[in-house]
Amino acid sequence: MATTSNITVRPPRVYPRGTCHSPEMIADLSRAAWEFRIQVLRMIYNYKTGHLGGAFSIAEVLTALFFHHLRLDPERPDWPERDRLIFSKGHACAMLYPCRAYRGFFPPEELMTFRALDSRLQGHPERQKLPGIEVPAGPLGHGVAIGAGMAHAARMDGRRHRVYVVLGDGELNSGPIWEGALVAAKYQLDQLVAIVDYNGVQQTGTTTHVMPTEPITDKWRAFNWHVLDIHEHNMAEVLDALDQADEVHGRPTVIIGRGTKGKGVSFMEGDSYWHGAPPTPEQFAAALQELRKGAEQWER
Amino acid sequence: MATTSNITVRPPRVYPRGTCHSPEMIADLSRAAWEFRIQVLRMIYNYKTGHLGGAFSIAEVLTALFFHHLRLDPERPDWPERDRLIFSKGHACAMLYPCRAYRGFFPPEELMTFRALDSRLQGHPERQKLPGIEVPAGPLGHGVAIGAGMAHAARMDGRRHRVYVVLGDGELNSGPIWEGALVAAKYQLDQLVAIVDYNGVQQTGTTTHVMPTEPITDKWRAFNWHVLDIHEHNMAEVLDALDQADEVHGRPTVIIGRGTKGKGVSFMEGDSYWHGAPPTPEQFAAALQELRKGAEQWER
Amino acid sequence: MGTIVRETFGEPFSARKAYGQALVEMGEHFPNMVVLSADVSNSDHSFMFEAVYPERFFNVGIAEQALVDVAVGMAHSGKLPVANTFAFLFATRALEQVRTHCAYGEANVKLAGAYGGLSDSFDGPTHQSESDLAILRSLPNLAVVVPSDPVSIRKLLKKTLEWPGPVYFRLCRNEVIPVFHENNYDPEIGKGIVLMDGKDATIVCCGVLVARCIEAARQLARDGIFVRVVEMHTLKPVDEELTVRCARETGALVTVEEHTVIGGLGGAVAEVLAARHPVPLERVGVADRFAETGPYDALLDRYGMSRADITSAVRRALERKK
Amino acid sequence: MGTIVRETFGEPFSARKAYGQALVEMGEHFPNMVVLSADVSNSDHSFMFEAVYPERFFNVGIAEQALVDVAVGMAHSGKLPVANTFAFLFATRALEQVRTHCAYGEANVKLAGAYGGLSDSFDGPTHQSESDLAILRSLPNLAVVVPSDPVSIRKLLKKTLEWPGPVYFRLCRNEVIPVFHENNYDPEIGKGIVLMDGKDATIVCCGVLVARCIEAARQLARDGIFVRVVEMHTLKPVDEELTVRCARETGALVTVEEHTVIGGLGGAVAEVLAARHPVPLERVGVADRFAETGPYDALLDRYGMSRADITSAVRRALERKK
Ligand SMILES: Cc1ncc(C[n+]2csc(CCOP(=O)(O)OP(=O)(O)O)c2C)c(N)n1
Ligand SMILES: Cc1ncc(C[n+]2csc(CCOP(=O)(O)OP(=O)(O)O)c2C)c(N)n1
Ligand SMILES: [Mg+2]
Ligand SMILES: [Mg+2]
Repeated sequence: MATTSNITVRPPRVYPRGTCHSPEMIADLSRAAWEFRIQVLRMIYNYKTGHLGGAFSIAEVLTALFFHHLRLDPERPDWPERDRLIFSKGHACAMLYPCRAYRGFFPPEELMTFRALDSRLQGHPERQKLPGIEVPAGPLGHGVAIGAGMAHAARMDGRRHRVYVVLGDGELNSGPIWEGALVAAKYQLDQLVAIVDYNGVQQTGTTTHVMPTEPITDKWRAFNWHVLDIHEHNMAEVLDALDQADEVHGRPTVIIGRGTKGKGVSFMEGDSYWHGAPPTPEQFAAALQELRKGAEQWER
Repeated sequence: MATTSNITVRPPRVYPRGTCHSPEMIADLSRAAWEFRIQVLRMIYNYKTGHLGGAFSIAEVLTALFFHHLRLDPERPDWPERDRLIFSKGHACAMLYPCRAYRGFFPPEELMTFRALDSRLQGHPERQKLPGIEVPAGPLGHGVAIGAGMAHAARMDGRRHRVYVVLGDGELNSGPIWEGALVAAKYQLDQLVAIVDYNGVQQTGTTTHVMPTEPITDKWRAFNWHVLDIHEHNMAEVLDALDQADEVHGRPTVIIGRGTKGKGVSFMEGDSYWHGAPPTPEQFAAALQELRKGAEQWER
Repeated sequence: MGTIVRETFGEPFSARKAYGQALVEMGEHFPNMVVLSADVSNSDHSFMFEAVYPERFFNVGIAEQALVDVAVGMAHSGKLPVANTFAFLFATRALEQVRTHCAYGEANVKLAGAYGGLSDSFDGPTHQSESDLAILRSLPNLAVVVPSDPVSIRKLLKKTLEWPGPVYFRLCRNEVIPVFHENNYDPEIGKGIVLMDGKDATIVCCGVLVARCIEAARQLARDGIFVRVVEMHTLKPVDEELTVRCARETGALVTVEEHTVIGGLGGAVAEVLAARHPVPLERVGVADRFAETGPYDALLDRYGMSRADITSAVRRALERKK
Repeated sequence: MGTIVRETFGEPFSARKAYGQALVEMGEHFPNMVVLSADVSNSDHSFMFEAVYPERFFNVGIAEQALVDVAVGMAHSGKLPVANTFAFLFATRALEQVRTHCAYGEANVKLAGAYGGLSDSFDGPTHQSESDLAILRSLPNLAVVVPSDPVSIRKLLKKTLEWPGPVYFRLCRNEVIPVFHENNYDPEIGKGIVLMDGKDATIVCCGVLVARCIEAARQLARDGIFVRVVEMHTLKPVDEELTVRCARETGALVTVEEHTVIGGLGGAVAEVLAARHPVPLERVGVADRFAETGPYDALLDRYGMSRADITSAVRRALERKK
């Protein structure tokens, strides 16, 4: 059943927080994001189960976080001073796993066990199984409030680490998100940053069709968050926004990352069919080709 | 235990929807709102249990609804064309009961059984017990989504009746409110009107202290509601706002009613202690006197 | 009696497709029926209803609490709402809405819980529902119904819509084995059905495991052990009389459910027995833990619901009779 | 053994005040302890902790889902959070958060459920919690503890904080009767306590009804019926061994709880008996319905938990032994 695990990903370098965003670094990270998409495609194709669309759209953000912005130590996944990543849109974990694996948290060889019996790579992340997973995810709507709790605990302990929460735009339909948003603003938790994968599509259609989200920046501003509005597939914008969020004081920050669900494969882009469907062999081949082109454009 | 039921309330006339808001009508309704406060004070003092603060603040709004704006038939509480009232801040039902009783839904003599064993006037409203109660209330956060369901059903049936939802401002902390707000806006439910008793106090303190609500109009606007901003103890403003909401098309309306928790009794106003505490005999007497003065000022 | 169950089971058929088809069929029977989903209509298959009755279908987005409350508002306005989302979300995220307004407020909403038990196998434990039956069975005024095969889904959905109060209707995500003869299977809410007779012990079961129980009973019969098999499709109100009769007549019971052994069918039967006629009971199900990601059948086997688990539970129950 | 229970009960004392005092005391023992409430700190009495440790107290507003999730975030950051709100809100509104993050994610959060059972008597059925024990007992990995008097609240709160995983700790709103001798009462989570010995039947009880059970047992003793009384303060993990021993030694059991007779203490004991040692069981509690508004004691009596309900359940159980 499983195709053999032919690892093709060349991970990027790790650029510690503070590294100047050189063109080389941007190219390296951008290329890696495309290669991670290839890895994800293979993982989901392997057992014909998993969520492609929302994994593809979050590639640049996760790459930027893991290979540049987050302070982490793969040798010590429970290092108390680590930055926290709450991957609230847990269904898209097919992209989380490669980023963690190539960042050194577990062997990339394990990636192809995704969703198999006995795998540590559960269908949605499980913290007891995989080192570095802060909290389980799957049921949408938790990230902001949990992040608020972590940011608050950090402040109580006088720790400077930061808490990043990755949300879906459909996920913002969910009431608990807004409860968490109020709590984080009340306590002025400026160590907390939420990133919305604003890809315009949820499970059964576009957000316009299923549940309109606009005016999105007004919503967060009215809940007293600082708002940054960027293109999430533009690595330079992602890196800059993460830096800018570090400079905000007295309130949490949300980065609205405007992008495309299924990013990178023309026939998947913007189509909710690809939220949770696995590709056929032909679709797999076609997708692979497009993703390879995407990666190549960043080769230098 | 129970004091004898000395009914002192002189109910206002019923001014059908469309009646011009004459000074006489405004005075009559305003006076009645104060007298209902007296009734509520007696009811809560009787068994030393119930919620005074949030009942006092909603007096004018409920009086305006029951004696003017709502299309109701006390003889037929289940008349299909009736306007619906969803009293989402159910803890304040001590004010709902007198309005319903004096509007003819049940004998005012029953009011003094509030919260007694075997009473139809349960601590929070129960629809099976009391005619005219649309849904139970108590757990906060339901009104908007239930109202959306009712407004939608009305539209499907081509009925023109309207759905009014009364919310607390602390209640807006609750996630389900914002889920409902999104749904109502998606379906452009202009038969739905929410009224927020924006009295600045919740159970354990001011909203500023417990959970800041500002900028409140921005929040609702960002959720695509039409917003009206009024003083909820000014009967003329309440009546006008309800009329204005009838004219809004293509989106639901929220009326932010700025007012005072515990309105009418100086030592209760703005103090969260009076959210749920019953008065001592001395406090009862003092409160009664102030409320009587309030009513008298509208005598003519 | 033997004619309720097919001699040879049918080809596996998608339970959710069977449910979607049944929804469409009911749409014609019940003109006031409306269907709601919370951005999972392609999972729960209510999209099939949407395709035929777009004006009676509502997608409220990823907002399960609003899903139930909107349905409540519609129910109190004369509609007959069927709300759809994952079983675990009714049992947890929207439970306060279910309790306050369906159970206490008696809003006549039908809650169709998709992806029940371990059937959302690849999505893992958060999306599986190991405790939904225990949770929903504990609420006053709410009926709990678990159909088992495509025929059962269709017939019980109709009964559920006719039932005068709120019902939790628990569904499976995957292909299931057609067990029943269309013409002879005639379920009533609140009445268990004797599918096979036997004198040595009784298996009381529900949901997709009914097929496995029949197979287990047939296998035991080859070894000279004759087991009665009862489909208890309604967990609430549970059929007390039939349960007591089985205890009296067979002396030992085994419950089989795709659920934790705490509080669900096993709990319901244990309560009836303790109150009315104590006999040995073995409870087959998940051993009070979360499962994991993997193929559905493999999970059922690994987490205690294999055919061997059923037969050996029967043997243990027989042993305890002595 | 007799010295655990006072010969003469103490004067009624506010259970929530006892809890607030215990919270403050624990604040000193556990420096990493934090306390959260959802705009009901004057109901649940966590305001007493706030007064002493303002920097370790958080009021998240009327947002029970955030309450649990914020506590989860803190637990995973090395804090020991005690989250406070009404029992029914943990069991319903915030249940998905409890299941996903405390039960499945094993976040070490202590959930203190205020106003348990019918104790929020005047606020009525929405605010009472007739099903919380059944609901929370069905979740894997979560312990369920129900203290009964002021001494028990204090001692079990300490054990709850020491317990290595999440715990649901169910409290009462009102004045309760001090039953235990401070020095002799030494509860362990997961271990029932024999409060009175007897050979004819066993009453297994928890919460504020323990006092009534002792009174009932004393009264029955005057009629020559000798009942063992067991405080089962931990519903999960339930003390199976003690339950089986009581079944074996006394031959009939009665459970008494301030909860529906479905799925709670009665359900737990019924399951143990069915699995290990079937004997007659009578379950005293709320008869699967919602209660109403009124004085607390009047509700307990009217809804099936009077002293007479307890003694007659014991008599019925004895009758069934024959
Ligand atoms: C509370 C909850 N409801 C429903 C689901 C099922 N579900 C999984 S993903 C998804 C759509 C998510 O859309 P979005 O947040 O936009 O994510 P993305 O586009 O990034 O995939 C849904 C409805 C869930 N996981 N949790
Ligand atoms: C979901 C929920 N959480 C908590 C409570 C307890 N409670 C009852 S009233 C109240 C405060 C309400 O404040 P607000 O909405 O401002 O009402 P008002 O000021 O009009 O009394 C609280 C916390 C509840 N009834 N429901
Ligand atoms: Mg999206
Ligand atoms: Mg208020």
